[in-house]
Amino acid sequence: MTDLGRTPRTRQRRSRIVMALVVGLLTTVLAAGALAQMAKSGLIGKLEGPEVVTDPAKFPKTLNEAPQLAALVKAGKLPPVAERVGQDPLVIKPLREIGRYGGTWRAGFTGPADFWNGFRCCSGPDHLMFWDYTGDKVMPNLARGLEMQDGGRAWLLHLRRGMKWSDGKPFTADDFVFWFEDIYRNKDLIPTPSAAMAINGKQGTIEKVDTHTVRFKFPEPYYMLPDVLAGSTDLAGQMFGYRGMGGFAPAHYLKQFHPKYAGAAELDRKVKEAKFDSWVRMFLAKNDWALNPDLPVLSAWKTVTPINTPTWTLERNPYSVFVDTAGNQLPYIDRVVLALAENLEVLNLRAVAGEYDYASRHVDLGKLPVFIENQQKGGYKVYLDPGDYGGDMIIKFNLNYDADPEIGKWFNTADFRRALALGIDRDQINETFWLGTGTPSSVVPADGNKYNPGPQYRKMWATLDVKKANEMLDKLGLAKKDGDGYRLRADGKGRLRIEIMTLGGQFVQYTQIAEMIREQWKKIGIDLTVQEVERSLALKRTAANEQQLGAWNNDGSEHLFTFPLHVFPFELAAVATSGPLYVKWFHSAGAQGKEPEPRMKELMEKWKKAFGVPEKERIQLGKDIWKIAAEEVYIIGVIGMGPASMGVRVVKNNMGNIPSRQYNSPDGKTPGISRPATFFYKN
Amino acid sequence: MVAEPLLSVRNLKTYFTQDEGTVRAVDGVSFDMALGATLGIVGESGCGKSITARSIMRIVDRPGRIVEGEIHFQRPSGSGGAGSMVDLAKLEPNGALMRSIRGAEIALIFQEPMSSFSPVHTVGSQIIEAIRLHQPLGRQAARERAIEMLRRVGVSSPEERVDQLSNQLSGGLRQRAMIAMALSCEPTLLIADEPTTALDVTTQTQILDLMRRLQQEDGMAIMLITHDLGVVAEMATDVAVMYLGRVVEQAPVDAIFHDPRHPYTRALLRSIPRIRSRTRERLTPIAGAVPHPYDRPTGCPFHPRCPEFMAGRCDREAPILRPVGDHHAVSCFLYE
Amino acid sequence: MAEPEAILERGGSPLGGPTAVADTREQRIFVASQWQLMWWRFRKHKVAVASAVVVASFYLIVLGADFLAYADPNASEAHRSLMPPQRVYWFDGGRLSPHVYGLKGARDPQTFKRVYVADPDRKIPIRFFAEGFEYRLFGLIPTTRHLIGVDGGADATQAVFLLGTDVQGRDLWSRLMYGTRISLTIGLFGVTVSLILGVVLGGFSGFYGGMADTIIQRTIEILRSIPTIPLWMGLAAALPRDWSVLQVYFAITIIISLLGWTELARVVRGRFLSMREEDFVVSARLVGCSQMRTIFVHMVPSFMSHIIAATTLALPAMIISETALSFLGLGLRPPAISWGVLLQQAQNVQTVAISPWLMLPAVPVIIAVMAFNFLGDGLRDAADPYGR
Amino acid sequence: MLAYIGRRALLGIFTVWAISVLAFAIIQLPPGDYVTSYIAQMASMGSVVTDEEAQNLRIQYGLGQPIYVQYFKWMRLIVQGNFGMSMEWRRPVTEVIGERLWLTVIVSVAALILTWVLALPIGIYSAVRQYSVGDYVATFIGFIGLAVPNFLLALVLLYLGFVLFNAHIGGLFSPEFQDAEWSGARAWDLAKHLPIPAVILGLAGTAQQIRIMRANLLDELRKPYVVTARSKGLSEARVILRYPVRVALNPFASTIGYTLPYIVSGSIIVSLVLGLPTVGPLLLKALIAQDMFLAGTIVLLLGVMTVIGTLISDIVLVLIDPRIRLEET
Repeated sequence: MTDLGRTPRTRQRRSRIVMALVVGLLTTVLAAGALAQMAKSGLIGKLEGPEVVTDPAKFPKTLNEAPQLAALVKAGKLPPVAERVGQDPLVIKPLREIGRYGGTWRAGFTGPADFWNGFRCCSGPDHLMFWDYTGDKVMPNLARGLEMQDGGRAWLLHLRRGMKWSDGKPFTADDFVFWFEDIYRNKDLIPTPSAAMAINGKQGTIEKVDTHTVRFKFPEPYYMLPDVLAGSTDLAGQMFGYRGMGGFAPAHYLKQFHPKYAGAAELDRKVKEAKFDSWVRMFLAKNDWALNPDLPVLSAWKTVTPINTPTWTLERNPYSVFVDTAGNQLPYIDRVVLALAENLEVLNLRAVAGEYDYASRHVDLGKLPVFIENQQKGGYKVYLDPGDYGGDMIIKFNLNYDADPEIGKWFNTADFRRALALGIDRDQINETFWLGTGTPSSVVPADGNKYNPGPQYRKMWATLDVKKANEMLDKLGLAKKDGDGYRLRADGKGRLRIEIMTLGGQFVQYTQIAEMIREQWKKIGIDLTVQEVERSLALKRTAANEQQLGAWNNDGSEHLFTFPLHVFPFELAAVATSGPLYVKWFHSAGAQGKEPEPRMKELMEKWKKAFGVPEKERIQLGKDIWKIAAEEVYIIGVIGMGPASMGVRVVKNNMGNIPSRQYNSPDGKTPGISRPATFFYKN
Repeated sequence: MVAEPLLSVRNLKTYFTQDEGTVRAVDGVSFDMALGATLGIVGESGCGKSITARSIMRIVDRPGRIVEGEIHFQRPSGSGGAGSMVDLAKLEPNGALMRSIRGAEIALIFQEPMSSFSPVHTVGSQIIEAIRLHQPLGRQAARERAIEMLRRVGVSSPEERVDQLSNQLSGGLRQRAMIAMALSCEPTLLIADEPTTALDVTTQTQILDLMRRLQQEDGMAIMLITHDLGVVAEMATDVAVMYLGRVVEQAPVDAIFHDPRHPYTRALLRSIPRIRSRTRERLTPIAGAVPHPYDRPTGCPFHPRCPEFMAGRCDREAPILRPVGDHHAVSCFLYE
Repeated sequence: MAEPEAILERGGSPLGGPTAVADTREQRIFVASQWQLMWWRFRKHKVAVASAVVVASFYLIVLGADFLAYADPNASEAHRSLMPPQRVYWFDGGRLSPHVYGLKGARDPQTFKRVYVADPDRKIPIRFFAEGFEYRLFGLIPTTRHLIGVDGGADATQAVFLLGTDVQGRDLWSRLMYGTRISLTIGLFGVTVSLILGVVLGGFSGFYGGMADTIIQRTIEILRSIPTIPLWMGLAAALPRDWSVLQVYFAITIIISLLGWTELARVVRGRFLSMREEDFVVSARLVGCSQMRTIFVHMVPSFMSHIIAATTLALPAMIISETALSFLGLGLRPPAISWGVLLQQAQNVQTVAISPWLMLPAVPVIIAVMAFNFLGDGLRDAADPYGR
Repeated sequence: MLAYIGRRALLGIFTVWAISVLAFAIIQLPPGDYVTSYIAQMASMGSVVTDEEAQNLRIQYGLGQPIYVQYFKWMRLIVQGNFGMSMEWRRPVTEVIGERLWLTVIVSVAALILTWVLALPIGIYSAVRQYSVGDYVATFIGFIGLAVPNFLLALVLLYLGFVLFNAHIGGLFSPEFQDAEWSGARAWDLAKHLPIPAVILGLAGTAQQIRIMRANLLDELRKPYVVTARSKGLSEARVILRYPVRVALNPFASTIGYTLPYIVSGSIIVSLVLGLPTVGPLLLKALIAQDMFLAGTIVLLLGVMTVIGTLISDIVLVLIDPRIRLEET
């Protein structure tokens, strides 16, 4: 080196020392562990949210409304707010403060398939009952109350007096009867009755008691009904109207599209006019909350330009029954505009650029650094809402796999499953794909969850222990290995090859993670093949029992009973299955399919039983179910309680009543559970 | 012969320099042309006839260029005083002066009558363009001139032809049209490069007659480049025989045909059916073939094929063109 | 004609009706110089020559991918996720001993980026022909030698990452080497297929003309009227998705070439048409050569060159297509490694914003496409001076 | 001449028909149908679709019948000017495509024009000055466009647009104009969004065009009529421009037809990345969701556009090249 070279070199050295120090610091931080890190980052706050006020004493005496509505009232185009809301408003105590009216909530969506986007943000939520912000407690919502009778065989649903549809027509028991008799029971509209309306496979009924009282009746005790009404089930309100579900429907409007009320000829004409292939298609389209602007709704906002246009716009429902504690009719925000984003990168980049006021759906955890980096520029703040479910990523063993008996045999061997679970280096995966924000975990839900069986189950069979894993596999009779160190099949048909099926383009990068696991399982001599497929094929293969391992997440499983399909084989149409034959067996009450092994059977029995017992017992059953799940490892938990799916929240600084952390769950319609109707613009 | 020639080429050398080597397409050509005379230039294909012509027109394509020599051309009295001489070799190929000479005072017609007109422009427009380029005429006037020219060259109903595309005309007509275009500006020198090669015999004679007639009318000189000695015999007053880029013999037409000196000339004559020949004598081809351009022989380029080859002489030094009679010059050691 | 080549042309002159002896000799000159001249003309095209070298070296990479790679392209390691390319220090205290500094990395709790800092005290020497993972050179000779490597091996702290790493901490350089292998062989394979299709159909339609010609031409026209991407998407989507990577690999190339042949066919046909009329072919026919002989002895010589040129020009299209398909998620899929796959994984905001080096695979794509194009042009220009 | 154009038109119609078949086939290729993918979608959102429900859906959508039957049903609809219902968008296909088609055309044409503006001069120059430095530089620039993977380029430009100019991310309209009525303001807004896509698309096509122009011109430059023109004493520039270039333009014009599909195809990818409201992303979604009428119609329309493009170029060719007029009439 020349003399010239020296000075820069010394400078380099100095800067290096500094950097070394930085690293030292960082490593200690890392040692302090993920949680400490989160705390430092301040991205995860404490769980909080608005509350429903049930004590009439605390109800506001007078009601106010948005200025533009007031103007309409003055103009005589709209009845006064008191009339519109009715005698029993749904009072919500905003998280922090009483907000101001006005503003447009800008967000993005990805097309007509993305209707959940609107359900979650803007449908009210219009459930009859709904969760409080902890996601554990069921509170009255559209219904004023739910009263158990006859040991859970009947439930009285009390509606709010004077409550109206968005077109001003009263919302009464008739809307339930219409739904039940003319929609739910119409074979064309609903070919298969819903499990939500049944207890132990026996269907219930809905009947009118009086204008404001409805009775659900079931042949056997159905203690679970409150949760079912609160959760994202077939009785979850209008959002499932597009499938003819919901529990109620605007009779006065829909009758004109129903053959029973509109004459066949007349209806036929309408169908032709609207270019539909059948009256069923048309009816369902008309009953689609996201698609039909004319459909009377009960949600805080209503669709004005439908989801199948470049911008899905919703505007305040003038008859909204929601009010804040000061008597202001909710929502505060006038309009919600969801602009079509042709692809997720564009959507995310728009969020980065601060073009959205509130975004969590489709926001990619992998881009977290980019979001943080641009907080100032974009004028937003990033929050993380880790889910309460145990698996942002889980791996399901198809226990019914029989195309290759050897493989099937191993899948049904608990220790084999456990060994594989021990072969996964979850810290690596967490660091790489969750940027350290997740928690290595078994499938059991967060410790706070009421069904959580106890802390010891978090790490059960969910730690990296290559040595033990190898021992277990050797013991099972898989000791022989080939030249490349992979274990050989017991039947001498060469290497033991296992295939995992993943889906691309999801919130979690299953394929890439699976690739990493493939590398990790080399150390325990397991040869994994990663097979990325697209949805419809995945479905075909799971239904056809062709899947070996399937990667997915178990979000929703924190509500074990209303969202069971990732806890045990419950649903045929699943992108990852634990055993299609078990599903058949379960639903046909043993008539078809394959009888599960004892413990699985036990798990299923407990689940069924829970619907018919009081909450206390149910919680115990829930704990037991999770215990079995964790011990038997039917499903490998990889990373849980992470923000990967819709847990990265980007919110403009000028938005008010934003929780620093919210309950992240499809059953809670997050952010619905934080009552977006109470969000507002500070300026 | 006039004292002062219309065109006198001196030691003209046009080379194509390429990576493969240098092709001496024209390698020291010298000859004179008198006003109104007709000089026939003969030789096998590729002996440099065409390049010579193009060199005079200064339209040699890249990478060819004139490396040496002079091309003295006497401009007609009309433009720039009587007999003002210019050395074309010194001019800028695309300079204003050269362009004002090219097409106006020296015109060119050549082989491919099929493709020498633009396929997408009417014949007329192309002639008119030429006319208006060199003469102060309006559209209409130029058009009439073009029609008149076409009539002169014997194109029937020129009024329609003028608006037709070249590929609507027969080969003969096209060549006539070419001539019309070439002569439209009354050049003093017409270079005809194999004008009839591509035509059938009858058309050939028609075209040749036409050219002769026009020459009598306009009195321009014609440089007739051809490999067809028959044509030369009919048309030319003087003849220059070229071989591998050199003039090996130049003489009045009779001298060439009755008293050829250069062995190559003799070989040439022997290789064609003699016009007006009584006795039936057999044709003898020239032994061997034209050498590859990149390995041209040392000394006299013809020596490998020469019947009178003098070892130690012809293959060492290159002979130069020296007079052997009045207006008769040969480059061969036999005549020293 | 002004072209010096014209001097060779024997047509027209009534002179020197060649003797038998002369004939064979000239024949030789003629044939020889056909290629000789092509080579001369090609040489003139300096860039083309350079491109030829580039292309050649690319295919050397294809052959020696695993030798040039120094890390297992699939070996992932969280603690070296998204490492930027390392700086190589060539000298150590004046004497040549290329080395890199060991990197310490951690995730910044504020920005959530992984931060790496070089530790000057830990020099990691780069060894040439070092030991590495085992592979078979040219698929034959088992060896563990690699062009470069370090003593440490897989250990995260003891490794060199010339081009940095991807999210999973896999070495980009090594992945690039393997990607090159696949992408360029796909190109070759694809081109061969469309070459066969193109030459056979094009030749058929050009040589025989008539009905066959019409049908083939219409087919081409229709194929070309369909925007290629949807066609790919349809066809690619039709592939059984449970096919192995290898099957997909071949299927994709075939799909690409199914659409790629039209251009070649057009060229071939054009050549045949123009050549049918050329004197030497006509005369060959008149002399009564069999059609086979006509085609192969008389047409092919000048014809081959065009095929070569056209082929070379078809290759870059193949490469681009491969990347495009992968981008649409219809081409090769991980764990296969190809330029397309690498680029597809770089196709996201965080890459552009935080780890731009992951876009490096675009560079070889660009270079290769350019090189093939220039090479092709050079060949074509050389193949026929008149640029037909 | 009319006869000629008529013939071309007929051929075009035949082509369109062939495309319609192909289009339909393409959509039928992937396993399963719309219902399958619909169920998959439901399932991944935790909703249940039973086999009976699936069957119903299939019947309602008229799936399940043999393919050719479906094809003819589709054809019959189209003949009546009704392209059917989009299953996913639950709207008439024509409405769904609506504006997008025109935006596609606009983007493509903008790109096409850009391509020519670049390709013509470069092509001419590099032909006249073959092997000169300029030739190399020019073609080099041309090829860069071809070589750079345009989806990556698009993303980078998108990001830079945000970082450097704080530009609105992607799309062809600013939010306020998203679905406003057509107006001067909206057109201007569109114009402002056009350059990036046009450049990305245009560059990709340029190399091809340069090559064509260059080759044609090299070809023509050797023709004797150029010598003729020169020997008239025309200036070099005039010789080149008036004759060989003029002739070389003809085959060039005939490439319009083939350039268009090339660009439209490219526009699909670029639109995806830039999130342009063209038919591209729509098509991709439709194909994945197996929304057959939508996908089919789009492919068909793109095909038709191409055929029209070809037809136009044929007509242009006739107009500018008298030779063809002669042969064909």
